[in-house]
Amino acid sequence: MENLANLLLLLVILLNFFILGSSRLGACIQTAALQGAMLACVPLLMHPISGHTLFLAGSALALKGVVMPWLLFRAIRQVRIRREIDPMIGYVPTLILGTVATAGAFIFSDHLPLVAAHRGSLVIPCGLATLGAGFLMMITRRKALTQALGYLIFENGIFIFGLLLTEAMPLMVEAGVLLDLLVAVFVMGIVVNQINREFSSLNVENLSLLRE
Amino acid sequence: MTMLIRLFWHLALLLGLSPLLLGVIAKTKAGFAGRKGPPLVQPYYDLARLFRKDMVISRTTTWLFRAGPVAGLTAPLVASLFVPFGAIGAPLGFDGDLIFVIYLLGLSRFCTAVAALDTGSAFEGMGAAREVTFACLVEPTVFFVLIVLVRLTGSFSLGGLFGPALAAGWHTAAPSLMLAIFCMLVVTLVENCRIPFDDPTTHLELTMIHEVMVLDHSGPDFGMILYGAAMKLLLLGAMTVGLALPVSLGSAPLDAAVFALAMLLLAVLIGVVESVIARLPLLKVPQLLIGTSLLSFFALILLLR
Amino acid sequence: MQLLIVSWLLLLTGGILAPALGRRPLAAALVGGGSAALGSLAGLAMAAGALANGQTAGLALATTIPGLTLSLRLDPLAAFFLIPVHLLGLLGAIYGVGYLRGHEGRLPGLHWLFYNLLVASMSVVIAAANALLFLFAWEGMSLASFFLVVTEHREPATARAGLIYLLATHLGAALLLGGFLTVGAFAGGFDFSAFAALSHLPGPTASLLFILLLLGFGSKAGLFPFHVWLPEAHPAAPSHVSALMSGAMVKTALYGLVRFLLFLPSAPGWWGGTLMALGLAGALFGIAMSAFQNDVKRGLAYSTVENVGLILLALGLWLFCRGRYPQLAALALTGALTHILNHALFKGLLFLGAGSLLHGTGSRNLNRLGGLMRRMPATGLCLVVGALAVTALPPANGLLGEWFIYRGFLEAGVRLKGLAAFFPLVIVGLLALVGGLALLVFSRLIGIALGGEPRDSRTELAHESGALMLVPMFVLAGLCLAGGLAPSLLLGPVLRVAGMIEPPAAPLLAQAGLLPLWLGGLAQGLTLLLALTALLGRWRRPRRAETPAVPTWGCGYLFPTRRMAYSAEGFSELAGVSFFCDCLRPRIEGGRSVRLFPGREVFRHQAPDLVLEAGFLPLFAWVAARCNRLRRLQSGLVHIYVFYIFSVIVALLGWVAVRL
Amino acid sequence: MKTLLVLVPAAFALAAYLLPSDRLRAWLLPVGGVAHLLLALAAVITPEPLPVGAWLGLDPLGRLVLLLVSLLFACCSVYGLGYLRFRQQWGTRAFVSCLFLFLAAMSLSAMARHLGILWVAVEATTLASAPLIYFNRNRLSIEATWKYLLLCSVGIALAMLGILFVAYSVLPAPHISLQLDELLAGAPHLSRPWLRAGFVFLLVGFGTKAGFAPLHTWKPDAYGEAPGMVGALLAGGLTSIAFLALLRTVQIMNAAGEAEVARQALVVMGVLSLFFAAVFVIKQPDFKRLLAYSSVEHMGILAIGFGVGGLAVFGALLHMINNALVKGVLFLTAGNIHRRFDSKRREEVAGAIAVLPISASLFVAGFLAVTGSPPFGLFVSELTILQGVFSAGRFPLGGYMLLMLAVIFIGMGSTVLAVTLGKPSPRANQVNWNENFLTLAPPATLLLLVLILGLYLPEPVRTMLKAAAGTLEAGR
Repeated sequence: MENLANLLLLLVILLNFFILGSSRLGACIQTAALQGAMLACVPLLMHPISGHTLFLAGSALALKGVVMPWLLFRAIRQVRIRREIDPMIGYVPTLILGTVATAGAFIFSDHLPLVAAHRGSLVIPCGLATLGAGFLMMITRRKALTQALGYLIFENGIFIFGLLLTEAMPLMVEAGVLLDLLVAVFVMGIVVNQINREFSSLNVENLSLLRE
Repeated sequence: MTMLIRLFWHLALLLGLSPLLLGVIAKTKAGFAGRKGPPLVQPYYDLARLFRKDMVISRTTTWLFRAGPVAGLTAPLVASLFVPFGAIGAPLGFDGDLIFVIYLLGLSRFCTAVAALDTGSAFEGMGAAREVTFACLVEPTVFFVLIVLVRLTGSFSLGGLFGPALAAGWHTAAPSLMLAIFCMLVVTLVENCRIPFDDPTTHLELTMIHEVMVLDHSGPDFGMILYGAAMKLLLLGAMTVGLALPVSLGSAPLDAAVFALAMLLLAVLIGVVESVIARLPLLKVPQLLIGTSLLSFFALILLLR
Repeated sequence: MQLLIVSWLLLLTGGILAPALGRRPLAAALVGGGSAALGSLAGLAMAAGALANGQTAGLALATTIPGLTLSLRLDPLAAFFLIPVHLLGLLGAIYGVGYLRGHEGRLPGLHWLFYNLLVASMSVVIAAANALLFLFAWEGMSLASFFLVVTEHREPATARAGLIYLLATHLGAALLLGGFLTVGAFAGGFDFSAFAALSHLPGPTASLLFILLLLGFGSKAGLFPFHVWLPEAHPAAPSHVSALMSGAMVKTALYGLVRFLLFLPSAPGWWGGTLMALGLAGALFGIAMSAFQNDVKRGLAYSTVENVGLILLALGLWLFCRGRYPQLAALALTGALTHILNHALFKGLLFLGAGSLLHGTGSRNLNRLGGLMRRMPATGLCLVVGALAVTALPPANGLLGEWFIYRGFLEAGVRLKGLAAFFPLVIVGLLALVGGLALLVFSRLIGIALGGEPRDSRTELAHESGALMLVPMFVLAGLCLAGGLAPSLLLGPVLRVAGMIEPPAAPLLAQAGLLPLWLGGLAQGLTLLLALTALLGRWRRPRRAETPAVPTWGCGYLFPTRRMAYSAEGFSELAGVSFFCDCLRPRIEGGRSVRLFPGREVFRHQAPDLVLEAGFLPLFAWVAARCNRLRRLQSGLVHIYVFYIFSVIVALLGWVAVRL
Repeated sequence: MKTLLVLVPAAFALAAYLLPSDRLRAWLLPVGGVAHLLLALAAVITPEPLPVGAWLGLDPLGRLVLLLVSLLFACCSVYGLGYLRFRQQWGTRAFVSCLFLFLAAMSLSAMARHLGILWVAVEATTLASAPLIYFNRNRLSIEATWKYLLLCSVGIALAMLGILFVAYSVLPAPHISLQLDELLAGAPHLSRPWLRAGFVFLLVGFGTKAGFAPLHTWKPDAYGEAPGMVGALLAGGLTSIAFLALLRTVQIMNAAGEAEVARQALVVMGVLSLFFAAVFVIKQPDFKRLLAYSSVEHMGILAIGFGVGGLAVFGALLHMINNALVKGVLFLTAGNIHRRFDSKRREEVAGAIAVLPISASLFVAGFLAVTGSPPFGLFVSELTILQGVFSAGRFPLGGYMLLMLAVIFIGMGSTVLAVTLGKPSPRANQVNWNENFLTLAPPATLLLLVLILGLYLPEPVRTMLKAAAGTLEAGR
């Protein structure tokens, strides 16, 4: 079971790279959805089946795998854009940075004073790597939509990390967290639409009227 | 009693001698010019005439205008009571009276300047401006000279400054005292609007300083101004003389005679200066005055060294 | 003590009631001005009583605010400084009622609210015995005076003045706050009773405190480089407020300086030296700038800078001689205190007089005035007395203080050995220069404004002010003359305070007590003689009944017009070209027409403050420019902002890891 | 009772959503606000016992924050009535219901005793307030909303990570709980590295929401573009909530004996914030953004106050109240001026005091108050903080604070005076709107409160502050 989980997590990291590397928004969103779905399975592999884990897996699958991607798809369908043109820094450098971040995550997590139970698992490095990928996404992309996507991946990273500590978050709190997440992405979707209506493009450059 | 006697001698010298100095100066100048010149007592006649005349007053003026001559006469009169005439000690004097005396002269200057401005004439305003401006430069000089004496004698009253302590000072600090005398001389010339700084006898108002201020004064007022000016001359002259020869022959009449003689010599000297030196252009005057105050300053340094 | 508190309560209640009365000018003036007058009267009585019996009253209440106790203390020093505050508060209130009549704004009571607050807070500042209470009242004083300065808020000049004043006063307050907090940290409390602990501070700390306090108080007092607000704020404020600010508020800063210097350990020489240097610079700069101002009140403001300079000069000598030459210290202190009192009297008088001119002619510009001695004789008389006092001419009171200052420096010059005596003696010479310039400035003011013909058609219609405005001026003028003719009036309280601060110098002070006999007697004799001579002038009446009145002789110019009269600029031009450096000289634009048939020419003449124009404003501009570069950080690009967050995390994590 | 504090505003939000008429909906605001204020007062005056381990509850700190949030909201709701009357063009349904949700979320976070719930509530405040900023429906406001949403969400996500780290630091203990009391009880056994890392993430996360520099970047945009009353709620209420969340983590650090790290980190943030505020306040052309930077400044002062400890903590808590109240004054009056001149640029607005005498006077008074001039409360609180700093012997820090405060005073002063004094600019009659009771009474009330706090500290407030300071000083 443990190894299976690690395998999934490895895949998650690979998906990070794919997202970082691809320019087609649709593909990115699909990948993010896939990533979410995979993550949804991980708790089942890591923890004994219980109501809590089932709920976690189910809701994660529903939200990260279905609802949120759907929201974003809706957004790009209305906005009618297909690909991210000229990011801040090209795709190859982004990928290199991503690799560096991932490697850093692995090295860093080796030095973390982990509990014996978690030494072998990829959870922490994978979580950190996904976090990094999310950050990288938000920092390097120009489109509001891709930044929202970056936020999604970022959240995935935190989710991964949270897998270690499911019992820290009681069911109700967990529900609240996920609800907040949903609302957040929902509002973001709305705002993206509004931006598109106002600016007729999603480049953040246009979103820099407010400055000193 | 002695106090009263002193006062008597003092006033006698002051009131009697001061116009004569003007006469002497005029005579000297005439002599240099090869003329016979007016009699020595001419200034007395002038004063008497002026005091008898009616006066004409500009209709723009107010009491400020009348206050000018009054202060111009009174202030030097009171001030002179603090200045020893040669060995004849000053009738009045207190610790720190030199400050009072200088500000008293300032009072007369203030009043005459304001009176001049009160006429509203551009020329008299100009004269007032020049008067007060040059005074700014003269006052430091006077103070530096007095400071030299203060430092030398350790006294703070004019009576003490020109007293015997000064005689002793001549042995120790002759050079700075020399400079001080020169500076006092210059001050005397400036304050009494003499060539090379000012020319009372010119007829071009633009070039005058003091005379142009009093253009509109007439009759008794003008008389007061002239008399006050004469007293001022005597006052500053007395300081110069006191600085030059701080000696006493013991008996009052003798001292008085010596002092009178010295004053007359000073008057002649002024006459000579007026005859041999040309009048300075107006804008050169401040430079010369600044130079003088620097000299007096230098005298101070010489003393402190 | 109770009387003082009563006066504060009067001031506060009246101040709060006045605006509550709404748009009823008369009622507001009655309540506001009346309460201000009554309150000040009570305070004045309190101060006089405390000075007379010379003992110290005290009071202390705890508050809920940490460090702050409502502790008051009224020793001779405080009582002495209370006198100008409440005297000018009283007279200013009476004057203000007349001055503001017809010019009330939308809410007439508002002015009185701030006026009363100003008087009350000044009084609290002086009576406070707790540093935080002092600061609290200090800030209240600054704010109240700020609102009074911006009374005519529609003029752009006023807005500028208000800003400059606010900045100056607030920066000063910040420095003071720093100083007080340091004091509190060392003394372990903010009550003056706890400050005895300061007497053995380590040298560097004491010096730091001295600098903080000097700058903090100096910025309010008009210490030389920080005087820039005075010439801006005084013209902007209503005249009775200018009188109060210049006569009393500036003095509270001097009070604070003296009060806190007494807490600090015995001063190293350079403290006094700095004070003297700055004071001298202020005196020279102030009077020189004053000579170039065409705005009457601006000129008076610069003259305040000069007089504060003189006071600080004397205080510097006192500080320098403390403990070394007790007698010198006593002389210098006496000079400073006397001049403080004198300045309050004559500067108050002059500002009220200038206000009366402004009220009568509608202009502060000397070149529009003229011939006002005929049209406003009472105001003119008061102004002349004030001018005599400020130029320290007998028989007015100004000479007394300056006499002590001169005397102190002369004495120092004699006492000190060798070249050390050089500085005091040079200062005496420079004091003489200052005196000469002061004479120039004020003969200019009197002669141009009061003498001659009106230079402007509106000035011809000038009217004399009403009794409400004249009475306070006459009171002040009377006090100025009384101070000159009977100096013991002034010297009595001064010597008591000086004796309190400098006990070792008691004998010399007793001897200095003889001085009034001389100066007073001389002044009396002089006035008598002046009167006599004046009569002598009248005595020989001209035979014809009245002396013929003719036009001034124009030296041959047949039709002299008022345009030909000597102008204010002309009067000080010679001084400017002959011995001021170019930077001080006024800027002159245009007016040089050379063509045969000259067209219209615009002539502009202004004397901006060098320190402000070439010092502070460029400095602020420089800082602003530097800051502008950093504004790019707020680039408006959201992904850059995310990057900030990221880098902060990395930095903090690194820091934590290092500390681990 | 506790639950009512959350449910009542939620119910009002629902009502506002269902209510058809805009006019009636506007009236919901004051009713709800006052009702909540009464509830909050009741909860503060008669404190319920706080059972150990409860997920919701009011400790002294929570009481303080709840009270000031509720007070501010009540004033803003009255103002909102007058405001919405003027702004009818867009429906007010979303606005009003979001306002109430915002209030509910803030009350919840003031009462949360469980880090998870705290996180949920704080995130909820972000989501509820985002639509409020977009009320004016234009390019600038949408941009501001987007930045606010993204940056705060990222920040909050980081806070979540921090919470997880803290939770991890409990391991290998068998039972992990994020309930505050239990955490504090077990604090001495937490694993230091995880705790510290967690604190860093929490500091950055909640710090982004509170607006420490350089995490403050969303602030000027959001405050500048939001309607005045929303600005007031964000600057006065939300920042206090964020600070409350931050103080919870500080509590844990104290209990764990890591107080030193927390304090130093706070001081560093404070110093940075003061610097940035000073830099951006100078020559600031937009008087609402100016207020935003002033808010950054005050976050910095608070951070330094809590970081220095001792007397400064008491001062900082007092300062939190004062800051919230005076921000209300400033934003509400600035809103009035903005509305009348239809501009918030310094070069376009002048002579406001002649056009809107009362608003402009209140604005100036608020400026003086916010820059710490007596007789207003901020003078007292800043003085107390500075006393703490100096008596702790940290003279350089104190001097730095004084310098920055002076610079900020100059910067703000030049803009505020330029806006209020002088001859009214031609735009003065741009909009036919005049100040009325509803838009003047709330800021006047708030200013009065600040004034009272400056002159005299009522005993109950004092005791409340003491108790709150006690909870923070515990474990030091």
